[in-house]
Amino acid sequence: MILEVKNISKYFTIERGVFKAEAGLVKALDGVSFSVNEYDTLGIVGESGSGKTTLAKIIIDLIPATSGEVVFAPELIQDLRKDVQIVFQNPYNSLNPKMRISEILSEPLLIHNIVPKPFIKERTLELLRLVGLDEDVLGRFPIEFSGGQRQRICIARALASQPKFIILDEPISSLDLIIQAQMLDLFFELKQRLKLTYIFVSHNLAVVKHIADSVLVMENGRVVEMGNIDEIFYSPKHPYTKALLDAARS
Amino acid sequence: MQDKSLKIGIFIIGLFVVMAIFAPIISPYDPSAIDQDGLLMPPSFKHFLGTDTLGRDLFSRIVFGSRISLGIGLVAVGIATLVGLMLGATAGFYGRRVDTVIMRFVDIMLCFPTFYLILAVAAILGPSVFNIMIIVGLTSWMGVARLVRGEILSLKEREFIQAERSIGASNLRIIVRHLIPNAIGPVLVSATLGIGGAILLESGLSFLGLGVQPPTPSWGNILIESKSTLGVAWWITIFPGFAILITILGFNLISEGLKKKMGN
Amino acid sequence: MIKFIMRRLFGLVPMLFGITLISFMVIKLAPGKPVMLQYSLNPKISLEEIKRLEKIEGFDKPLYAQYLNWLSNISRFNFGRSIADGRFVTQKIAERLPVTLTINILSLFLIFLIALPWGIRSALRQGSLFDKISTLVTFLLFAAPTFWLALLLMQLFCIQLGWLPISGITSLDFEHLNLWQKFLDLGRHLFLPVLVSALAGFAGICRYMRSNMIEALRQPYIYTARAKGLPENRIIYKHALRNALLPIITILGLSLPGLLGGSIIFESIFAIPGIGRLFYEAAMMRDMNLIMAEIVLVAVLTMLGNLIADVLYAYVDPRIRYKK
Amino acid sequence: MENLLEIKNLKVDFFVNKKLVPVIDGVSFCINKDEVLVLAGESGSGKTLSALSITKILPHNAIITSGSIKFSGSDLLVMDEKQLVDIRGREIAYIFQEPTSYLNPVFTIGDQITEVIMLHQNKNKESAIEEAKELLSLVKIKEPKRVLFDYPHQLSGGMNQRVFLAMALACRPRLLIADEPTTALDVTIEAQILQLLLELKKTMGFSLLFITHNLSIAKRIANRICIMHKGKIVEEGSVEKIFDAPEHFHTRELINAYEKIGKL
Amino acid sequence: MVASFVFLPCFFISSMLFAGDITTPDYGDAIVSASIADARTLVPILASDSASSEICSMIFNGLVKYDKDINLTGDLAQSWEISNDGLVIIFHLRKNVRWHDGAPFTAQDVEFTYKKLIDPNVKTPYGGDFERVKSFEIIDDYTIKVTYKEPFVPALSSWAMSVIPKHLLEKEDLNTTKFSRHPIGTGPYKFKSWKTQEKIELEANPDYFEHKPYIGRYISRIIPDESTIFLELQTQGIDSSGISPLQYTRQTDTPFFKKHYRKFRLPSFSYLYLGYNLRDAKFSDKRVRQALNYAVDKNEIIKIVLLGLGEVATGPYLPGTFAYNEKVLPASFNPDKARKLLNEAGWKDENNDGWLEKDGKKFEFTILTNQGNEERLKVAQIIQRRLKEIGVKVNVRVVEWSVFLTEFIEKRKFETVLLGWSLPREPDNYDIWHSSKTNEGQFNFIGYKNEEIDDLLTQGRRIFDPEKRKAFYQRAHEILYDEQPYMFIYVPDGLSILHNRFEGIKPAPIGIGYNFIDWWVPKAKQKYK
Repeated sequence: MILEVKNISKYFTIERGVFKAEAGLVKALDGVSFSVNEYDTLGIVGESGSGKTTLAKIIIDLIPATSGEVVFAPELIQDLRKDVQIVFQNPYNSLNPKMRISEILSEPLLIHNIVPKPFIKERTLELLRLVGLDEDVLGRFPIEFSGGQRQRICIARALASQPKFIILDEPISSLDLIIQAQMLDLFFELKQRLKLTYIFVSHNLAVVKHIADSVLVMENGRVVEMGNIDEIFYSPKHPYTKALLDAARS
Repeated sequence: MQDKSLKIGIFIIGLFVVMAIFAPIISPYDPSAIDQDGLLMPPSFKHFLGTDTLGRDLFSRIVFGSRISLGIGLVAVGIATLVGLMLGATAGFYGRRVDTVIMRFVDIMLCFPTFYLILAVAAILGPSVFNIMIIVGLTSWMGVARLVRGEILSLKEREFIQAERSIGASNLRIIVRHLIPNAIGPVLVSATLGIGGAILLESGLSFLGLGVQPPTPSWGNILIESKSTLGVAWWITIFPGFAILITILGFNLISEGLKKKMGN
Repeated sequence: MIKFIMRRLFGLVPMLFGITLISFMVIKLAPGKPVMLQYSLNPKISLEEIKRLEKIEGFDKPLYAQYLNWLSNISRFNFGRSIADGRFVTQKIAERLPVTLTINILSLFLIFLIALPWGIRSALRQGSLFDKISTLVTFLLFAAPTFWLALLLMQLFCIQLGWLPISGITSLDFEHLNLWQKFLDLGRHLFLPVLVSALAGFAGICRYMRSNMIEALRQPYIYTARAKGLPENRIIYKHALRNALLPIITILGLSLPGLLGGSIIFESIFAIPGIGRLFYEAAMMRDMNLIMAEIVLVAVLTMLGNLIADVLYAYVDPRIRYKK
Repeated sequence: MENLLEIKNLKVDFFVNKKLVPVIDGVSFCINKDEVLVLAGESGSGKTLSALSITKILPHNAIITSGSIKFSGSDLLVMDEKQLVDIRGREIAYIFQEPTSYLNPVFTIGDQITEVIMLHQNKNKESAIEEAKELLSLVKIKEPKRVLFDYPHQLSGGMNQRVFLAMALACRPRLLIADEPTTALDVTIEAQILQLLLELKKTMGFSLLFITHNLSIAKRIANRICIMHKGKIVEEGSVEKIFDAPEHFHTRELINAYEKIGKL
Repeated sequence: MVASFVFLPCFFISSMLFAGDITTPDYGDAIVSASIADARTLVPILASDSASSEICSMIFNGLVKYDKDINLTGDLAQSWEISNDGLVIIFHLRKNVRWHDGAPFTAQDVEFTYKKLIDPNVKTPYGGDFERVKSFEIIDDYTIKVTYKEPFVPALSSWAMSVIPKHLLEKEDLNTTKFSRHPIGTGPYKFKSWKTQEKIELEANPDYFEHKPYIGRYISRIIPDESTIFLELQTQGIDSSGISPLQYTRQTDTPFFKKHYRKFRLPSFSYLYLGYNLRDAKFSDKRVRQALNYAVDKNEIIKIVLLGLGEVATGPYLPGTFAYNEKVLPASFNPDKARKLLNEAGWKDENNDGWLEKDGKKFEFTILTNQGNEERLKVAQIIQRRLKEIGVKVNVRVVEWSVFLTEFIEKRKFETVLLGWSLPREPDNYDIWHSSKTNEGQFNFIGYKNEEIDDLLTQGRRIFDPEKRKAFYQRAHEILYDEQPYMFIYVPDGLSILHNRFEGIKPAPIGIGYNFIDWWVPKAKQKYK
């Protein structure tokens, strides 16, 4: 068991209009608990506003939780920033437009000094080959690439610090179908080769069915159902899961 | 029109910078050489732009004046941009209490009558060129601070910053390598506009007798001296005013070009 | 709404306190004592005289005492008297306000009257000759030093053409004119000052309006408007313009302090009895009460300006006025 | 079945920094009365642009270089602006992808709907409001009276799309062009909107040009499908032909990806 | 600011002399004059700035005044006697004088003015002369007896101070009274209106004790900018104003000006000097000061800065008055002599870098002057260039007026200052040259000590006999020019311009304003109602 999430909640206070009057509390996450086993791929599904992205950001400690605890197995994960990485949804937004790809990829290598300085270029080439890109990518700026290529660069950056656990927050939702298929194959292959554990967040049930081992269904900040692929897709218990499946199949 | 305006702007400013650097070579006369018999002579072959009330060659004075006016413009805006960048970035990045404190300080400075600050400092330290640069710089950074804060606030939410944080980059590294390079664009645009403003401020100060002191020529004080000879010697008023106009036009064109270049 | 405004207004007090304290100290520490200036270097005036006069004015007390005394006075709205002529500071400012206000309001009105349509036109015909020329003109106006412009315009209109009077705001036989002639006379006197100060502000607003309009025309809802089969000018002047005008509203609020600011250079060239000149002389003479009154005035107006700008914007933009 | 709209050899270029870049490279297709034609393809394949060029509501830097668009006999490309204005909204209507950003944020829903009714059917304000209320209930919005006074940002994506539908169908158009109307919505709401769309098509009898990248939707609602790729129609045919016997390699690739992760 | 105002000619000195005239003058019209600054207060005893005192001189009268030949003559006082020991002055007042509000003018008013002048909580700067009065007695309504502690020659001229009405100001606090903006005086013009920073309007006083002034209205327009004043002249917007040397020589040569205006070149009552700080070792040696005097060509300065409109100054006395010693001639421009004198004083160019040195230290000093005065700045720059030629390095620093006084003059923190003194008609300048007047805040800030000068000055202000006074001051003039505590530079000409529709102007040593009430404008040429 590589990760255990205990009773995580997250409340936002919303201000009414510009007059900043207190107007109420939004329960983005309300007592979410689950655990993930090593080398497993946990799919998290739910509609927009169900709190799945907030959950992802809390797990990787990008935003603080109001209450509850995120515990990584100490023997597997020593440094959160090195061993756990995240890939975001919008490729156009996740790369610093003013930096060349070589600099973007060398950032994590420098921060965690994975390799001594002279070897950085060579290691970045390896990373690019890992995600199916070639050398002439290094000297160019993010603006010069398509959505799919950019997402591959984000993955390469995530792999730079040799993580054991990667959270994929709707990684392929903004890409075209064919490219989505290719990316899923890439995720699958990387998981085997580098012995990774994934959390795969998505609103697209078909994609989750294809890649995940077990699934967590969320609605308005609460976990309505959890189980392996077959239990969820073929014998769903919770009415909300059933409604999701019917809508996707109709 | 867009890349053209940048090219024209750089050409104009380049011209003036060259003029400022090679002033001693370009100007035919010593700018403070008083010529008893050459008082108020119209533009002629001997004096391209004519002479002033003390018989000094106007062309040389404008050429040397470019050093002061450009210097003040660039250095003052440099100081303002630097201070604005630092305070704006800190306020934008750390937010909450730090942000409110810095922003309230900005509001106070905005309400503060900079005129008296300039008066007080000019009075204490004497209105030397250097002091003017500092005063103008220290009283015009508020705009940049607000601009940078706005930029940083919007950039902070962008995913590539969260990605940097997730790979373990320190706050300082994020500010310096990621936030500021992306915020510098609009800052440059407003800075080039600010240079025009600083030059105008210097000529305004000269009008009040607080600007650069007459032994050293600046476009501002040449213009002020020309006020009393408006009817008789039109050239002393026209040419320095024209020089200021063209320089500020040059800076505006650069800022317009930068804005367009940054736009796409 | 009211709660928000009250909170912002209460925020003013500490700010005001901060500004006045810093200003008081800076001005007091700046060298040059007020009394000395007025009777300076006149052989008939001996040193003892000057010491005596200083005691009357209370300049010999320590700094903080003077500040606290000043603070207690203004809490009772007594801004004290001017050193120059012993008259109430508030009276001296009020005397100069109407002129400065009229000129600034007129020039603001002129700016908005011309700059807005001009900005819109150059946005609609982007890249056309008109747009190129108007950009050049706005740049030139933006770059020209105002007093240089004033001097040249005076030379042209008042001397060469002789259409307009040179300075002052009323001609000498003003009392004998009837109402309409009075109005005309005032108009002729104020024409140049208003024009020059409008030219200064014109460039900024024009550029701002142009970029807002271009931005609005690129928004997705313009496609919808066109798809609905609306005629072109309705798309522009109803759908796009309404959105482009929103940010202009905030400028109205932010220009409030500007209304009461008089440009010193401007007023001396046109011999206009405005606020700018009053404060320049006060500064030169270290007329403390007058300077502090001005600082309080400017500070309050700037903060009110920001508040009005926010409230105005919130009121005008439905996205802010009505939350989900 | 006599065809309502016939597009022949349509070519559209984009004006990108002084160079003309072809985006639509000779597209021809037709829509028959009461038919649902789906234009499917990946992003950047030119499907949206083809739809927009039907009534020439192209972005300012796009130009139709050749081709003809015959709508029940008359060629729209030849018409001048005045004639086109009568067609738009009355004969041919559009609904777009993000309803909230395609509705004007500073006008109420009521304003935006009555505007069309009053313009095309020159009715006065009261009767237009009445009709707007009917339209809103037609698209199954619970309290139409309240919604009339709401602003777009106050309604959910789904609700706004229903409003958009009401506005588009206000003048009983003969052709409705829907450009990825449900892509931005949640799965459950997407299903409701599609169902509403088909119902209205039956009751009001308009033909539908549906643009999407989502093949499962295409399969569910289309009579005929055109696959677009890099500005060309690479394949056209009935649902069965496209899904069961794709000929063009791109279509095959699409169908494979669909089989794998496209459907449940 | 005050010093620079002095440059403007004050030709409205209130000396009114009745002069008959052949053609009978017409009443009416108005004269519009321009002033850079607005008056501050119209309570004469508080008015220290020149704008206020100019207006007060039209509305009020003192007991005595200066006539056209700069001699004291009677104004509100018909005549006066001075006791031979110089301690007592008895004034006989005019009888038929009325205040503008009709109330009669009596000795009570003079006593009230005197009391207010020495009243500690009245903010008047002029109390000094009147504190020397031992007793002030009213003999009857029209006779006053003033006794002094010790003989004080300037006492008589101090009674030129305007008299203020007792019946109106008795109960008022002079510092804040409304009177300051609505004055009631005895003078030739009554107050009509004052629009702050715009214009002040006075109208002729029909029952003025000499005669009703012919010009109906006197309007003073406030135009803060000199070039705007000149533009107004070009459109006949104003009738009279002071003008700069440049305007006098070049800008008013046009046919327009010749047709509509008349120019006047009169002595201005001021002189420009470079004061050395005598405590500074560099300037303690007289030969050094004389050398610097030789090294600077005063005529060149006058030619460039005043365009020839001025004379070389040789001492602190008004040319043409009894105190001025004609025999003292200005030193010629002689750089070689200057270098010789400097060598004698030990200044040589040891490392021949072009600058003189003495025991290692370069001869370098700063000329300090006040901001806002273009002429002085030009003079400083010319001196700078001339001294450079004899190896003396000069820096020029300009400082804002108030700082100039408090930080430099008062604290004696300067090497040289370029300033001007006004030359009152009364030659007594005890406060500037007497060695007792050197401590802080006093006007002998250069620290000049000379026993003979001290003695001459003390005598000069005690003995009334003009012949004796003449000898004292002429001797003082000789010593001062020889010792060169100041480098005396020039006495500028007072330049003014007046619209030529005014008749009855007779230029005199004191200026042209002394007979202002006799000026008149022929009906045909009258411009204003």
